[in-house]
Amino acid sequence: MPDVERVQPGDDIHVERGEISVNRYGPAARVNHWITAASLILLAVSGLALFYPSLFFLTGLFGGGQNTRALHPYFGVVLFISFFVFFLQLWRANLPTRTDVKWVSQINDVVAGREEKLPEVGKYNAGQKFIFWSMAFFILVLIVTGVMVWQAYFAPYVPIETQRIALLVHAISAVLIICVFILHVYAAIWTRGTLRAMTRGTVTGGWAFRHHRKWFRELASRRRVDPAE
Amino acid sequence: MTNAWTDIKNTDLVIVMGGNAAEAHPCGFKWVTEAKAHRGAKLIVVDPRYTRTASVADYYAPIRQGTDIAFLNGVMKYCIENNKVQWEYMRAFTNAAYIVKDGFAYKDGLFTGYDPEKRDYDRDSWDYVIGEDGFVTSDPTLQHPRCVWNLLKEHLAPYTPEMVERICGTPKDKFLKVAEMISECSTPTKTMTSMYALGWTQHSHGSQNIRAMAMLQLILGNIGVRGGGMNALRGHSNIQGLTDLGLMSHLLTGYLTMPSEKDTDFETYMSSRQFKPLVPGQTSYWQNYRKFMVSFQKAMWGDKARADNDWGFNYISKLDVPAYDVLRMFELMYQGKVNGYLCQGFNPVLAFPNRAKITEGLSKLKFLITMDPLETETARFWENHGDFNDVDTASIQTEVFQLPTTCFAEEEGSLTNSGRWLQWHWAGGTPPAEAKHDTYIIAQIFLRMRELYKKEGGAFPDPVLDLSWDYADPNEPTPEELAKEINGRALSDVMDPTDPTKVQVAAGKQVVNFSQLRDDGSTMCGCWIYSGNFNEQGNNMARRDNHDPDDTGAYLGWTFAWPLNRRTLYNRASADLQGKPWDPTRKIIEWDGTKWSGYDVPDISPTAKPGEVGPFIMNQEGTARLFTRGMMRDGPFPAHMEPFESPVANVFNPKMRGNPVSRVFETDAAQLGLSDEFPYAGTSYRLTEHFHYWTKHNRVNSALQPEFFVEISVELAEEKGIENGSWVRVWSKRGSIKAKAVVTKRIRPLICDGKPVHIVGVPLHWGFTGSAKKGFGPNSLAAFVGDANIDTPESKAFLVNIEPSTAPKDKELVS
Amino acid sequence: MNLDLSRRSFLKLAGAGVAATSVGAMGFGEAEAAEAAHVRPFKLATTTETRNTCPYCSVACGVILYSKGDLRKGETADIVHIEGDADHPTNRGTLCPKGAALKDFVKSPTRLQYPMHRKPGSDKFERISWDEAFDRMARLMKDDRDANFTATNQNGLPVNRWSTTGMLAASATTNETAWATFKFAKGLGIVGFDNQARV
Amino acid sequence: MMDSPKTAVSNPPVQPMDSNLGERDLVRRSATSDLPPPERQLTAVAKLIDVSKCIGCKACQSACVEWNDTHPAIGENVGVYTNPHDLTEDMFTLMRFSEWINPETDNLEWLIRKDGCMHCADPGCLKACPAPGAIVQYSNGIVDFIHENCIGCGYCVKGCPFNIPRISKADHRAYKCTLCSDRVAVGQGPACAKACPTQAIVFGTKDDMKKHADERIADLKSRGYANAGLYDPPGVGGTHVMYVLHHNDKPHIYSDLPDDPKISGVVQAWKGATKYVGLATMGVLAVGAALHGVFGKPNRVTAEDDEGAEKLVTNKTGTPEERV
Repeated sequence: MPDVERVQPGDDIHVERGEISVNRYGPAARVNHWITAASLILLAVSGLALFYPSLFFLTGLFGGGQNTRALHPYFGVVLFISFFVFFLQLWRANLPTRTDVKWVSQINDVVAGREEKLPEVGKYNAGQKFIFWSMAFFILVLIVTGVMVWQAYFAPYVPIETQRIALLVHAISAVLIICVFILHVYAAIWTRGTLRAMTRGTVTGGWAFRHHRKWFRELASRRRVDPAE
Repeated sequence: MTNAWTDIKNTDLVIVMGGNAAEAHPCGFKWVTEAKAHRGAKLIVVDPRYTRTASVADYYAPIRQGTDIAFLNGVMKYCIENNKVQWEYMRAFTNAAYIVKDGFAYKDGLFTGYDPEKRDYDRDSWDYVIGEDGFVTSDPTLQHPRCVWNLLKEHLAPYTPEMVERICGTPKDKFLKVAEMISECSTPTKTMTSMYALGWTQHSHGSQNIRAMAMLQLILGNIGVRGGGMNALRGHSNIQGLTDLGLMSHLLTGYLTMPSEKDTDFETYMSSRQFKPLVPGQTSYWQNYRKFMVSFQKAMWGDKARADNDWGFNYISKLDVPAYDVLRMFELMYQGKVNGYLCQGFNPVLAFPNRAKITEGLSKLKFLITMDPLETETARFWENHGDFNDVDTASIQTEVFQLPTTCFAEEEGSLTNSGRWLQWHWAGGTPPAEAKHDTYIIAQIFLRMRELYKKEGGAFPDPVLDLSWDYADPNEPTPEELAKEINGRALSDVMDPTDPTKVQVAAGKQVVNFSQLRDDGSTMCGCWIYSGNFNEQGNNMARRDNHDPDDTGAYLGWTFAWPLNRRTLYNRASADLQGKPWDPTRKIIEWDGTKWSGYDVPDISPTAKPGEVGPFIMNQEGTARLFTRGMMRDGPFPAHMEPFESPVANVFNPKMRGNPVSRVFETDAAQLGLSDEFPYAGTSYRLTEHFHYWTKHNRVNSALQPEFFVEISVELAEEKGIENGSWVRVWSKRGSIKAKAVVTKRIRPLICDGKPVHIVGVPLHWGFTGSAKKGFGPNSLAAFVGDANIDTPESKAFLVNIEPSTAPKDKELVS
Repeated sequence: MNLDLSRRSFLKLAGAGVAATSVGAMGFGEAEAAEAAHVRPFKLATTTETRNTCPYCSVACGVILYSKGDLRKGETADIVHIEGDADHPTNRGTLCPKGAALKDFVKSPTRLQYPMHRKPGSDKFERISWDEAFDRMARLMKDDRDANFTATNQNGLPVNRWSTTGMLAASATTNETAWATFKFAKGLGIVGFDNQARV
Repeated sequence: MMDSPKTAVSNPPVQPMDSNLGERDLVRRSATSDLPPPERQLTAVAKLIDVSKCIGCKACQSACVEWNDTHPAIGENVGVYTNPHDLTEDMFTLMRFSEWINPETDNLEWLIRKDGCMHCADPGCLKACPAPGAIVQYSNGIVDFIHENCIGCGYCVKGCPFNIPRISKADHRAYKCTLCSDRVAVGQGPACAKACPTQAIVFGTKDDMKKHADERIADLKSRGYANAGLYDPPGVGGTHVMYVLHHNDKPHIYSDLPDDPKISGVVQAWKGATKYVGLATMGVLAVGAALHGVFGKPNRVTAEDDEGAEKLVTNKTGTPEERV
């Protein structure tokens, strides 16, 4: 098993007029993230519209039921590809570490925001890693089951009983991925100063020091190295 | 049909043999379903294939094609030996008691008088002993060794269940089960109906197949009764009508016959047709032949048919051969002796056997005229379609006219169904583009030819110039005009025979029916048996009263049935010698002491006393014939004959091939295959999804049965390594076709004379025009030989070989 | 299915919630307006009925032609549907797979439209006018009859046979057409004259 | 107002007539929770298919195509009589042929079954359908597709226990037998029942059809079919298309007619539990997060954190100025 990637290319510390800012995500990563996010939201909305009759009116967003039915699977393909690219950039940084276990064991301190009590974490804490891996897992399940019931192209070649199971799994996975999504979004909002990581791409030194001190130290220590080298 | 479709509901047992009613006549078959559901009737199917009729049968027995006579003779033997005979009926209503001349005999599969050179019998000995009084001698006790009954028993002796199994391949137990079920119908209160079609006619011994069943029905007392009869399920909507109207080379209208060269003058012609009774007091209705004939001649040539010219007798062709049937015509064509041909709604390229010969014949014509609502392979016989019609177009010098006609929906008139109902229909649609009615086309060709004869003269123009064509618009006679002409009218006042001072029919009035026809030229009638169809009461064919008192199925108020609106032929036979119905619950007519009356028009003079006049009034005997005298060329009794192409030899005479008196042309004799080279028994048939070669032009039916195929047993498929749904090649001595293979459990090999016989089924609905996939027909394989009496081609039995193959190539794909 | 009901009310709440927050206010209401339940308009309304007989087999089932336009009123009539005649004693409204598809025979793409003529050796049909066709056919037939007619046999007996031109009559034509055809063929002395009954 | 027709043996009207099937006759409507009860109860109708009378002539297919103006493709022969080879959006009914050797008699029986929509009392297609009003059930028992509302998702195909609906590649809508709702609506029976030559297909009120079936079954038993019976599967609440089978003890021999059809448990779970458990889960989580957001204080970066960061960056290195 490869080592966890503690620092990723592009991570760096800048100090301007005493203000410390830390590069967390490059432009490519951010675009990638938002495409993924957008398609996930579109999928959630169109999916819910086709799953809950009381939400069927949401198909209006896509120009009616026929369009929603037609678009949903394409959104899925976009999500899958976009996330796949994202995945390749981040997966090594999201490999589990020993500290993750301790971190999880103190989950109530996490929820309470008593971060000083927690072990120092690297670029990603266990919670973020959980989001990352569950997203990866559900997106995979959803794309596979989704293709099986994609009426226009594939469904006619899949046994009906298989399709029935696929639909059930697809529905359950969809519900769960939406839960993960809610967690992700809420965590990002609750942990102030996080959003700018995906907007500007940088975080404050304080934020890095508070939430990802191990990662921050790593970057700081790198600054000792002579640039000539 | 002796009975009507709607009468079948009155039966107790339906035997479908030599036909496939459920597939070929589904809506008529409804009445079988009715009989089953409401009378508890049973259905027996005897067929080489387990057909869709068999799928709803109570009992199915397989049989090798072409061996029906052996089977039926076996059943007759079984009935006689087990005393399952309607004795009273058989004694009184058949010629069983008549004494037959000495000298008549049957030996080695042949009757006395056979001449192998002429391929014909000297039939002199095939007759009754006639007394000095001119009447037949008989022995009502049936003791006389030479009486028909005893000769029949003798003739049937060899047809044991074992012999039937040996010839037909029908397992003994299955045969006995069928025989037993049939024999139950010998009681006066149980009847069987026979439903047959081309499975019996398309054999070199087709007429005898049908005779055999007719005889069985007579022995069981099932002719003339409700739910009984001999029911020929005619193929086309008006094939009955065209036969009744004599559109055949040996016929005139109403079964009057064409003169032969022996009929040197009118009186000679009459003498051989105006039959005198052979039994005292008998009717012998043909005594009226002259009235019908003269009235017919008046219809043809009007004033030009006069007493002094024998009513234009010499205008009628005199035949030098029994008939210029289609096989003879195409043989002549093939020999280059025919120059012109008209095909009106007919597709010989797919309908006649030995397609290669048919195409070659057509290629030798100067001109071909086709009239049809649809494309036909015949109109395009010169067009190359790769394997589907591999002809050298450029070398074919035939000039072709393809004339578009209207179809049923765009024209008015009557069609005669199998039950002899003449039903009028009305036009509901506008014809496409330049399509014209056949009557218009015929009139135009005729009028223009007549003009040319007026102008130029020519070969014997008289019958052409004198032909009566006095229609309001000669360019297009209307259906009413023609129908009235068929019915007939008085040309001058017709006097009442009982009171010569009274006018029975005033000049110009329609006759009420053929009973008013005269032989003095005072009446005209196109077709005597149809007379009554359109009289002064109006168009009786257009009547639509569908009431049916006591649910007999007669429907006397519905349209018009010939003769005289009679629904069940020979219905006099439904009552016993006292005139009481054999089965009171199934009364048709009854003698009330002074006259006959009941649910149907009596098939006898209404005042003819029961004991005195026999029910079969068209016969000189007044009885039905178990022994036909010399009237059938191939024997007075039905005897087993193999098809010309058979996988096994005739057990009665291994040297005998096919029907010994069938006509075989030299070139065709050379094209008959043997079982060593062609081991499998091929047969042809229709599928319920299609009608002949029409419905392949129709996308719906083409979707229901899209592509040509042949059916073989699982056993044969394994033997030949043929996959279900794969391509096979089937070939006979005359042609080769390619088809998809349908491997089925519905066809099983039969054990005949100790060896297995494999059957190859070839349906007949595909060609190279239309919406369905291009394909072939069984006529590419069938032999150019016909029935001994009527020359119907033997399309139901021929020899083939089969092998796995590849898809046929169409023209586009060729080269 | 109480479960269903409770679930439904639950969903309504949730639905309403989401609607309020997301697009409910954005005027997507019409997305909900579904087509009311209805059946296909009855297609035989205002058609013309004509009683006819199925031209296929000899059961001769009664059929009713339904057309737009009425021939009896001198209009052009376009057949839109054909169905069994329930008043008919034999078929009682039923039809077989052929009869039930009669409309597609009437409307077949391979229905013939115009007289066509194929010259000797040619590989195609060409349009020809009726008039031209009739004159040409009459000429060909008369010439053949005059050239090959057998007026008498060797004994001088008038036999009146024209055997070098034959005719097949259609056993799907009416009796009336058949009678006209009979007069035509037998009048000309055509002996090679048969119909489907022969085969 | 006209009630349901009692027979298919009648000639259609040509004068304009009001349809008696509409919104107010609905008892079920797909993806609709608040369907008002029907204004009136039409007599339940049914089509009875007597397999023992059926001659497999396909008149029903022909009549169906002609009445519904569909255009089934002209295929090819693959060694069977069943044509087209399966139901399609253009072929709502299909004769399925199976050659079965009866083990008791060793006789061949050619079992021919007219396949098509069974018009279940508890329709799986309707249950699965996510589009409001795309599938409806009228009070006479007819289950009909309202194509304008169909979104082409194909859920009805998964919901159907008989594998009947087909989705058109052309317009992405679901098609199946309508029981000729347009004919029934003006007092006519279905085209197939009218055409059926042997009247193996009959149509009328469901009660009459059951009575008729009893007669047929008695006749079949008298002919030795001890297990003859009526196929009106309770698993789907009964159907408005029923069969008389000579071997009702083993429906599967008739080209895989389900022995005991019911809406698949998987579909039930998908359309049942999953829906509300799923909504609950998402709801709880969302609410939980909201509450946490409201009552728990947000996780803010403190001054200490900034200093800590400062130290880390400066102490170990020279002054920021030098760096730049």
